Amino acid sequence: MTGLAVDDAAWASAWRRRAPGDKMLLCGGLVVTALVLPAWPGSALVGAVVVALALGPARVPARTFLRAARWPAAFIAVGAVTAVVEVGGGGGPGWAPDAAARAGSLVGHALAGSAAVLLLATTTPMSDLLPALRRARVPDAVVEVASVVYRLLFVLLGSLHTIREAQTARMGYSSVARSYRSSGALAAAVLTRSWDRARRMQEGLAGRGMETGLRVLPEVLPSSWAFLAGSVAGPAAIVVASSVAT
Amino acid sequence: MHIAEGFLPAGHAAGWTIAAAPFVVHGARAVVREVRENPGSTLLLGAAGAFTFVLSAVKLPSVTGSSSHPTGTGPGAILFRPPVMALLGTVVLLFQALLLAHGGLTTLGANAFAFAVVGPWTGYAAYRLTRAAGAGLMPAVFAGVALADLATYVTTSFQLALAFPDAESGLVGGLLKFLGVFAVTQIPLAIGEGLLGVLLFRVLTVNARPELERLGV
Amino acid sequence: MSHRTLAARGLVAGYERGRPVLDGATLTVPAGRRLALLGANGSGKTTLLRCLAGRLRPTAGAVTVDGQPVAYSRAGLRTHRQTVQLVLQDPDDQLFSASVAQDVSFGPLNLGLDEAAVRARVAEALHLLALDPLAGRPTHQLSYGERKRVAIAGAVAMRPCVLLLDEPTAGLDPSAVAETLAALARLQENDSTVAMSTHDVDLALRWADEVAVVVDGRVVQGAPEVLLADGDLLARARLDRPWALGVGARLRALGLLPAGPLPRDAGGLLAALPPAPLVRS
Amino acid sequence: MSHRTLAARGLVAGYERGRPVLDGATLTVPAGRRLALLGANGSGKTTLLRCLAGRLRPTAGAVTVDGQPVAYSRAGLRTHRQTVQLVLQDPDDQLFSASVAQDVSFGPLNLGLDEAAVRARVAEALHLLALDPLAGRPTHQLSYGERKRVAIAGAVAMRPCVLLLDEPTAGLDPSAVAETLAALARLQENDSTVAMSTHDVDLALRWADEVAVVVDGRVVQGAPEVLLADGDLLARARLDRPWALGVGARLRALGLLPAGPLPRDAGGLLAALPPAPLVRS
Repeated sequence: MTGLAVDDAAWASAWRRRAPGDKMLLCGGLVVTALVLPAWPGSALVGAVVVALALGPARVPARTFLRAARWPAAFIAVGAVTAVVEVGGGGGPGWAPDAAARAGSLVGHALAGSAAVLLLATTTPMSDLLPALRRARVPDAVVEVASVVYRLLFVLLGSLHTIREAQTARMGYSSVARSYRSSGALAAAVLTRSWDRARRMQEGLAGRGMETGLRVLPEVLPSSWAFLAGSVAGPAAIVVASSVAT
Repeated sequence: MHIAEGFLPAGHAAGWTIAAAPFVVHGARAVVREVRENPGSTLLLGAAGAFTFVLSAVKLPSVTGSSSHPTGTGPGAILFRPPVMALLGTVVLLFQALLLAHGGLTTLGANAFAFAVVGPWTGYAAYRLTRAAGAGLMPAVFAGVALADLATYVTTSFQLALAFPDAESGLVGGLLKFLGVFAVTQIPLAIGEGLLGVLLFRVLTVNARPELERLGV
Repeated sequence: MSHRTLAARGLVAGYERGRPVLDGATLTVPAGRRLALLGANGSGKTTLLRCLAGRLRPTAGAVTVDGQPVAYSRAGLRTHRQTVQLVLQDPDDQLFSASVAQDVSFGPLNLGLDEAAVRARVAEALHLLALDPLAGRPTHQLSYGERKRVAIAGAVAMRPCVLLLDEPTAGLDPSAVAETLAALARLQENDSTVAMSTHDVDLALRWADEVAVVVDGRVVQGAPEVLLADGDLLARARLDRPWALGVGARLRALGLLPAGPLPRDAGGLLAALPPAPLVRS
Repeated sequence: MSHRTLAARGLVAGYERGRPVLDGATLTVPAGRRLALLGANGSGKTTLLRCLAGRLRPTAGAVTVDGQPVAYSRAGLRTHRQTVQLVLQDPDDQLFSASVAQDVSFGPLNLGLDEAAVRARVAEALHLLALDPLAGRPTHQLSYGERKRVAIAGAVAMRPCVLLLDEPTAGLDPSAVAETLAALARLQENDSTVAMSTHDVDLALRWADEVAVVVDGRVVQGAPEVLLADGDLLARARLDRPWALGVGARLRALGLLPAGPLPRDAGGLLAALPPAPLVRS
């Protein structure tokens, strides 16, 4: 499959049929909570709640969630270490006086925030989120371009993988110089494919009456009062718990 | 490297969002105008955005054996111009945040400023200046694409330094630290992305001359 | 929606290296009958379909619906597209939306229908193509055969009087071909006239009421059992003779088949042949 | 280059929604014989071919060449790729150079051959695929069938011992199918063992020395006239019975066919049937 693991998880999630607005409220609340509370215990609580929600009721595969979290984790680790290393003063680099506390705080906020965004990403397909942009007064044309990006992404990723596989089989990546030449040809092939696709799609859609835009009827995903209440109560409870603890 | 969700203090995240906004809005206006004049361009612009996303998934072969990914915005800046790339780049960053967990939502503004504004504008400026200096297409493409990559990471380093100045030496020290970690290591990769750009355009000049002419390259 | 007769008279269209792909093509898609458009790759089948669907304006000749020529004005084309829909071979050229139901809703929305009417059309089209279980699935997770049927559903939701399909069975396995043909039969019952292009002569013989063979930029139209037995025509068109006609003719000459039209497929042939004698034990 | 025996034992590979696509697949591509790999879309034919070509590493089981298991090291894969080449179905995802000759030269150049050797290989591959007149043409100007043959030529230029083809005839018209099969016959004579996947049972019956049917993640391999007459197996594999076997069996029961293997296509059947009685004038 040429699918992206996070996208596959979103379409298969137990929360797929929940209203995107509900999930945005929940995850947005958790992101903000993770950012504004002290890392201990606030962000830690947020992180725990997010992981519990993702692996529990939302039924996101643990493997997908953890693998996706590796990317932000790598950045956060490198970034946090760099932030707390001290280069000024004499005697070369050393740790800042409060390095451990600062790094801990930075890592806590960032990991919890990233996890909360990942919860949204692994439960809500892009195509459910884009209509929300329209409600946020982003122009239709922009939302439509974004939705075409989403569809063509998979078509082009499919081409990318197949072409690269064909090049590899014909020894196209057997040295650095060959790898460069193959990658250049690969990029060019994907770009020209994307142009051809767009042109042919244009004809296909004109045949279906396209005149001004690419309007489609979004699915009806009803909002749940219980979920909304939980989305407000959860972060609020974390705020209370955090302030009691500190 | 995209700045991860939650890494920037709230004030910085908001500040960079405000800084990127005019460029992205300007790009959105350009896109709206283009689509109003020619409805079919929605598909071409979507294809350009999808290509930018996919280009950043191409593994950049590196001499050291490890490999990294290009930013993907340099060729787009030359082909589709920086205003459009400001918007497409932001859309791509949103997709990267939500499909690949690269970057984040509160840090989208900061990342957009580096990847979709400074990178494409620097790259495009380098491309135009190199051409104006009488150089051929390929040296200009190399300069444009490599500098778009490098400028992106210099900007990221600056953003991080501003948020986390060095305890002793302040902003300058912080900048040196983050440049050392995020930009200096990027120099070979920027050269790599420049080379990839040249190879890409070399194939395009043979395979897709009419398209290049239409895009005014 | 009702069956309509779509026709082309003397079409000249689609220049390639200085020569027109179609050079005086005339054909009729008779209301309510199944027409198979046969031709080798590159013969001009797709060009002809694009002309019929109003996507390509011929440089000479006319396309008519129930005898009325198509007007190539904005309004005329709008009307024509509501009457005639074309589904191209590659489904990825037509599916632009993330989910199946959303994609199918595109056409009806462009007709300016209200939401309830659009939802009804989407449900109807998905049902006719037996795609109901896939309504909420993402387009990019579907198999090739499923994507082909979604592309057809997108056209069907426009409720066309005539539905044209370019190679709807190419690349499909036997069970997917059977599903597609069953869906086309439901469409025909639902008052859409269906025509398809193919280079599969066996399929054309067993499916079509009439065939039209594209050869040298022109079209020869007639009954399947006549045209597909015409060795000279088939050779010019670079097509094979359907096995059932060759084998059937011999078996008839051998006195093994009853009078009447020759069987069109293996099932028909086996039914028409005398039963196997009982094996003595 | 010489015929080699490629085999797979107990392959488990290609997870899709938690279940492996292949789950204990075992098959042999015997040196110098034509193997047709049959299966419905989505049955795992392509996954199996990708494993055999070393493109996908199975999670269990082994791929062997003349009994030696493939090593999944850099060097091992390099050797394997020179032995086994795979051509996928869609030529557009395999052609990436501007002109036909350039595209075909990609592999030989990567092998580090000198210019003269590369030219010789390109000329040989183009000649085997009957593409010589197209050498200088841009790939995007070719017909679909021609592009498919160029993709094959690109693999042939690597001089593989075993050439695997995924649906080489899908979407081709009869004359292009005939050209492709003729090219494959030349390759076989030129000491490349050829195997292809298809869901066209009639083609498999007339082309293959052996067939391997992919069903429920496993493979059943045997003689075409045996496996393709096995109604139970074909139903499980969602495939049709070739018409020639059904019709042939009935005609044999009717005493119209001589002893020996049943004819495999229309030509063979007509040759085996008694001639038509002379028509009295």
